[in-house]
Amino acid sequence: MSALPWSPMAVELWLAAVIAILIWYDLTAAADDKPKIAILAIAGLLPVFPLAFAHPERSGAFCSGMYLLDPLARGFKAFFALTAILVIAMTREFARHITRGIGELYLLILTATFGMMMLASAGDFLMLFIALEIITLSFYVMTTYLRTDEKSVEAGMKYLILGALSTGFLLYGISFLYGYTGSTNFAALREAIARSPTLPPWPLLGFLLIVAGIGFKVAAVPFHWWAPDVYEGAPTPVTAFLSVGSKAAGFVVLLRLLHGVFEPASGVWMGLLVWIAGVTILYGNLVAMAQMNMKRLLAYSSIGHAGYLLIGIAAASGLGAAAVTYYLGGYLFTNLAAFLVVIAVFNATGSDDLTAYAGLSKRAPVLAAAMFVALLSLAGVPPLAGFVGKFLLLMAAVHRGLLWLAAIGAAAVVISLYYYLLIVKRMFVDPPADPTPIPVSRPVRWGLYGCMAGILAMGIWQQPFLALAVASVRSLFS
Amino acid sequence: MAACAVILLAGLHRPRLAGAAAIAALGAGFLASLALLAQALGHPGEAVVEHAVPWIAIDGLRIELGVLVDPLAVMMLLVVTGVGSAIFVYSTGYMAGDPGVPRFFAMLSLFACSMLGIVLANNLVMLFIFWELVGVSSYLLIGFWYEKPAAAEAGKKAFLVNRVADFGFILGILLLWTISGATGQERTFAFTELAPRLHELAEGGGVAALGVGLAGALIFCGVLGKSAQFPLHVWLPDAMEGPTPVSALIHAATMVAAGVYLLARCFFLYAEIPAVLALIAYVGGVTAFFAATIAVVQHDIKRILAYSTLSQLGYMVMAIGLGGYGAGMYHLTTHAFFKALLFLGAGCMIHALHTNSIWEMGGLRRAMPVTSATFLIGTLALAGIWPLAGFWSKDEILAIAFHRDLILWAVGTLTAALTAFYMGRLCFVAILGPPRGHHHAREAPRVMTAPLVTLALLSVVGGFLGIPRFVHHHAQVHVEFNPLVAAISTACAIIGLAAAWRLYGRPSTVPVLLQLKWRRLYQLLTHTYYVDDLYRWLIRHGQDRLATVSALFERYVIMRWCVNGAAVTTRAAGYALRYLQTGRVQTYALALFAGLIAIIALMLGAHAS
Amino acid sequence: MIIAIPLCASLLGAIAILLTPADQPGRVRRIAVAAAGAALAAAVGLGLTYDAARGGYQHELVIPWIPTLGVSCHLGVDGISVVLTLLHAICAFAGVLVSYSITERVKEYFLFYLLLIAGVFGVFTSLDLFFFYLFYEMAVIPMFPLIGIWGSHDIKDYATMKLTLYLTAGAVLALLGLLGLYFAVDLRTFDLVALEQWLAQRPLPGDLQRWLFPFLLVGFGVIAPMWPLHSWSPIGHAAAPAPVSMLHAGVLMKLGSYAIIRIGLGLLPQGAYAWMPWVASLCMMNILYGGFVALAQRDSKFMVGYSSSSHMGYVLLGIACLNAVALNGAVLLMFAHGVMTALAFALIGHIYDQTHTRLLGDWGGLAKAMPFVATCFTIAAMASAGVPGFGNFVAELLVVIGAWDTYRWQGVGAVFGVVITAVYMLRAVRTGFFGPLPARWASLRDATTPFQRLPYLVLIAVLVIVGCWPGPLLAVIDSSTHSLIDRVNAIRTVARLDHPPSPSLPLPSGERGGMRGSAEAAG
Amino acid sequence: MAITLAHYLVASGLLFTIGIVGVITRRNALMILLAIELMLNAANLSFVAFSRALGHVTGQLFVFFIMIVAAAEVTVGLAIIIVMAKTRGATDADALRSLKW
Repeated sequence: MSALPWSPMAVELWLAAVIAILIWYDLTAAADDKPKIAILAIAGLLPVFPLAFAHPERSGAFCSGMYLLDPLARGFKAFFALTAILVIAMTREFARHITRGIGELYLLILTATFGMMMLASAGDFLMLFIALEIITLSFYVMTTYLRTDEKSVEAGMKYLILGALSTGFLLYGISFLYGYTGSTNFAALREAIARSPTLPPWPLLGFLLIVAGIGFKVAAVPFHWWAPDVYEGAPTPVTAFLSVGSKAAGFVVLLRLLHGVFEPASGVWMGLLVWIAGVTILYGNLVAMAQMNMKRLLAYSSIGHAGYLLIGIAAASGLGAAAVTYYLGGYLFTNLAAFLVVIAVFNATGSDDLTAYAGLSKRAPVLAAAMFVALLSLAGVPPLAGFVGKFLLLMAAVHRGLLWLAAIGAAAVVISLYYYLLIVKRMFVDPPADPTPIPVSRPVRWGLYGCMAGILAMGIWQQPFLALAVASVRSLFS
Repeated sequence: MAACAVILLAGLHRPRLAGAAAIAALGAGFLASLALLAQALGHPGEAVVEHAVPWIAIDGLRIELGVLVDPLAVMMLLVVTGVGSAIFVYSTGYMAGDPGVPRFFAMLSLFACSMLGIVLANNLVMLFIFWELVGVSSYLLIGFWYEKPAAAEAGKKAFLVNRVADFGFILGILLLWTISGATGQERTFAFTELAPRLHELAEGGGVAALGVGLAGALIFCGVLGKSAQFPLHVWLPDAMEGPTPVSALIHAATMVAAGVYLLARCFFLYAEIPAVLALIAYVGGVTAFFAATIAVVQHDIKRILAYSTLSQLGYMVMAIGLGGYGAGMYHLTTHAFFKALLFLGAGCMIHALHTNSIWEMGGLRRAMPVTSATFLIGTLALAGIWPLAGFWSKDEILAIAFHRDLILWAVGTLTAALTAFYMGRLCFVAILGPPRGHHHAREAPRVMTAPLVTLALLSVVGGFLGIPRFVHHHAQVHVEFNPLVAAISTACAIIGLAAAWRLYGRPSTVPVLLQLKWRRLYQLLTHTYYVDDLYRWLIRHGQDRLATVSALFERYVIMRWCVNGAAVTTRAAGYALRYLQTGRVQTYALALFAGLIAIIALMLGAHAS
Repeated sequence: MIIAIPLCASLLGAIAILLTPADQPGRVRRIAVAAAGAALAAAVGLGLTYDAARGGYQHELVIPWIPTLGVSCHLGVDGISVVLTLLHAICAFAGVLVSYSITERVKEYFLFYLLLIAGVFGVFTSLDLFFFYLFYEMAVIPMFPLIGIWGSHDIKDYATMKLTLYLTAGAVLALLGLLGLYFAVDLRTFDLVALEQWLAQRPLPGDLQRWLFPFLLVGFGVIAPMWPLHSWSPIGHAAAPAPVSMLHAGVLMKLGSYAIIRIGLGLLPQGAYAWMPWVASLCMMNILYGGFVALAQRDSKFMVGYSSSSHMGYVLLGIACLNAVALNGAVLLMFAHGVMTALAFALIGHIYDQTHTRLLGDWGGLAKAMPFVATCFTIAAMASAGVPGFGNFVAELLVVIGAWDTYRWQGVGAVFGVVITAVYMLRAVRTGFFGPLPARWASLRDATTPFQRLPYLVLIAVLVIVGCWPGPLLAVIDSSTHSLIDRVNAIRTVARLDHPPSPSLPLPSGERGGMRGSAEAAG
Repeated sequence: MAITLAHYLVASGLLFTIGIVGVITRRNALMILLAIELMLNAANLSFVAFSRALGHVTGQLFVFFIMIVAAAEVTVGLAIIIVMAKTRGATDADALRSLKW
């Protein structure tokens, strides 16, 4: 540890302090003041950005390799902070549907964020496990937050059972790897694997169990079962957080493990990942076509997006990793914009059904425009962020000769465009069931503007973002 | 110089100037042509002007816009501008009061311009361009009264029949172009360059000669359409739906003559290929006879003239097919005079009586003396009565036929008799016969009769012009005046006229009896040998059925099965997969576990192997 | 800098419209006209300043964009694209003027319309494959709302979805080909000019070229539209509002053939050489089959739609011939057909706006009620039927002459196609415009004001000028097609030695080995 | 017979399997939670066994954390079951079928 007042764990320490203070505030503040926690939480998250990127020269492994502070970790800390800020802003819009304990919801968001930040820095399975559980436990509670809503409770229960099951897989897999190498440290593991890159059966079994555990997090087929039900049942901001934050967290781990630790054995797992990616893309996009509930549709579509992201993992190259990072960045703005609109529409109509979106362009042009941009970006239409992300992913696939995977990805673009455009059609062409205008509050409006700006910026002025993505993943391969 | 006329006219149809401007322009063209004639007479046998500017010049392809004025072109220019001017003048009277007059003259000018373009063109592509433009303007002019369904149909038919013919024409041009490269030089479309090369190739024989023959036959396809030769003649009678000056200009004097002109223009080509020449001659002969027989039973004055035109065109084509290049052009010229005269005369009658049927006319000799007189002159000229124009030119053709091919001579002579017969029928019924109908006929205004008189004059003296000697080709067949042939044909003509007088000169039941007696034949003729019906059947059962089948294939095979099928299958897959998500958390756990086991088994299996 | 104006003017126009309040349709329209006008002026300027004697790419403008991937915003035109840019500018300008008939949701309409225009300009002026593809997709997507919102009610839902999906499917397929190309060349750049120069020196292995080419051919062939991938197009035309059909048929379809020329021929000559016999046969289906289907149509827009796919067959044939004359013809036909078909759709739109029916049989005798429109439509029909005096004739003549040397029987088929075109076009004119005027149409209004007539007159003037005086335009086109064909032929003389020109399927061999580049792109 | 690492691993494997079968077959949500605890304990057993065989304590450290997390998970799980019992009046996992397809 350094003698300077700066610590490598500055971000986590700061966040822990913020959480502690807000717990105290929540306990003491009057009921009317509790919503202010949102503002305070956002204010508390803002310093994360400078802290995450401070002292770039002092990167490396700390706490005997448990804690890594490399560009990947730094980048994703900023990513999670941004996600959390937007989710908190969303939650404020959603707060009217939450009867009790709104302050604690914000706190749970913060603790989950805290877990994500730890996860981004995890350099040891122990750290990884703990960080993951912090996230998951927070999400179990958040999912069930609408206590009187049957759907919310059902979603929470399902998430808990399946989540715990996958934790079991993960742990069991870790134990095998531990038995094989005698260490839970990533660097040590990598060395051990580099010695025998074909992976003997025991560590291979452990590896597969771990993939299952992380695959569960990112909702990859066949570990995706929870996602549609939980996405649909959870409070919308939580769904948004799950779809962006939790998924990104899973991909950080995948990047670290597959592109870092197990990179020498890529010959073993590339084929598996190609299959998983291909099936996930197709499954998510095909079933999304058949959905009538917006949240459920976005859930399936997010399975599809996980499949796309897995292309980048499967490519097992610097380009693939950069593509994953870039894609996640674009996905953040895009998906959060979409869920913000979902909340605004739910607030006005009380429904998440696609029918509620009929004639939205007449009722609330801003919402319709934002949804339009978001959906097109999800589909991968230029000049939006999603296009560049998909472009990079397909590039990575072609680069490694994964032509069939690239072809599936390309075909799924068409499928996804179909159901996204059906929504566009509802919003822009169909007549509204109820022509009264939907009021759009200023935070929502500005939040949407911000997201759209992000989507467009990442779609048009790609170089700075790409440079950032490339820089963050570079440490994985060095 | 003459190109100026072309450009002037081309400029004309845009600003929609009225008739005066059009006449002035064409008149100027006529004067220019006269000047050219003077020049041409000074230098017999040579091209007077040849001048070209590049139109498309890219590597491997050079197409020029050029002017080639040789005696042939000069003669044709005179016919087009001269007869054209007369018809233009006439039109101002005929079309007076029609709201579409500016449009009419614009199109008429476009037509004249295109026609001159054909005449002056120095290469095949340019000729083809103006050839097509002639087709377009005739389409527009025939369909001038577009509200009349028959007129609109007729215009369409004319254009499409010509299109079919031009299909062959352009292929012929391309083939010729390709062949022209066989001598090792750059390929060319220009007439003056083509001629020597083809001669060289034909001498060489072999594949090239075959190609030349094929090209010649294909180009003749174009002639079939434009000059309305059998079996592509069907458009011409229908084209009578257009205003009468149009019929006169297009279907008598110029447009249909374009085909004959093309034959003459490409004579250098045909001179090398006797087999195709024979084909041409027989097509001409068949058309001449075939059309004349149909003309015998027509009732519509313009249709009679139209079939007569067909028949006369058959003569011209036959003449050229027999090698009588000069004779064909000679007949073309004289025919232009008297057929224009006849059409314009018929136009006066129609104008006065508002009917086309000869059975509703009659007694016009007194009511319309000028028209009647000139019409009679035209009739006699057409019938080939000495000393009128038709006699000399037709006789020259028959003399050549007599010399070359007796069968065709017989056909030609028989046709001459038929011609005299149906024209006699027309005159005896419509002009000399008793007045019928309720119309109070009046003589046409002077602006219409003046052209008639001019043309009548030309029909009388046209025979003394030495055209065959003026237009000259080294390969042409030239025959001296043959008194025997002349006597026979004149006799036939007189027999024909007499027969017409016997049947129609006075009230008689004989025609009706004949109709009943030879009903089959009569029906065959009134149905124009069922050629139209055959085409209609072909279109309905060939073209339209093919179109319907294609459309069904499009709708069911491509759209429904392939495209929509793929889409529906994909969507169905989505709906089916949806039910995997049962909602039972334990099913999920089982599926998750099963998936994991499957992956482990596969991976360990792969590992073991 | 003039090169960026068409693109930027339309993009800025779109942004300005976005910022204009929706309740000021007049201002929105004026902005759109100004943007399209500026683009037109710049495109004309480009055309005039293009130095045909020098040839090659001119007016180049390079802005490094994504150096990591080798992407730069490289704008520039050669003789082919300058002509197409001009075409697009003309159609876009006329389209914006015709769009004055749109009265519903004006702001959104012009926003999407200008985006569409910008996308197409982008494709024609980009010399970077990344931007090429980006603008290509960008041009496709606005079609969805444009047809979906303002289209004809009976078929628009189906048509617009089909169109968008179909075109996107083609685009992503082409993208795979482009990416394969990117990694096959050890240059790691998307810059077209750099790739061209590199490949001229070190052509890709023949097998790889033959393996990559179909991706581009089929991908871009969808929009071209090559038989049997054309079925999105006629119904798309039919459903779209008139100004959108104008751009769609006039310009959008040309993107495909342009891409095949620019990328397919330019970068993969040997692949092109191997596959072109197939294209030549398929485009026969376009020409003849498309013609016959057009003949069977009762709906004016479907008819013109199938006619377009039939005419694009000539363009494809011209490309397939791989000789300079035919390729010149193909490019000229892209230009001429674009103008002609834009004219036809604009006129049909004018009529549809008033009669609310597209069925030719329901019209009848309209020449009486709207003589100006009828005249223009007849002109369009004539131009389409390949009558001399219009650009189409010159172009089709060149294609046929070119085909005559390479694919003689296809050339004959193409000539026959002209006959079919004449049949259905004249039938349409006859049914729709000639004959007696039904009483119910007595109150129809013609295009009377100069402003209404302006777009039609502009288009007709262009057709006639090109038809009568094709020299200058051809010189510009030829300056680029020529060197392109020379490059292809340089390969071809080599190819002829080892691969006889038979339409046999090239076997994909070494598909992965070829793709796998040695250098890492990022990382 | 000495108890080797293999024995421990087999035992842990059995435990894990029993856990999974429990998760899949038991109706009651409480029983499912218990089955999951079995799975976690299987992991614990294997950690401890490996730790012992390898001769260092990392594995045992891990086990401590697992136990803590398992406790937290059960806590949350029980809370959710209570809420579920309140809203639906049942604790059967089968009853959770409103979210599907």
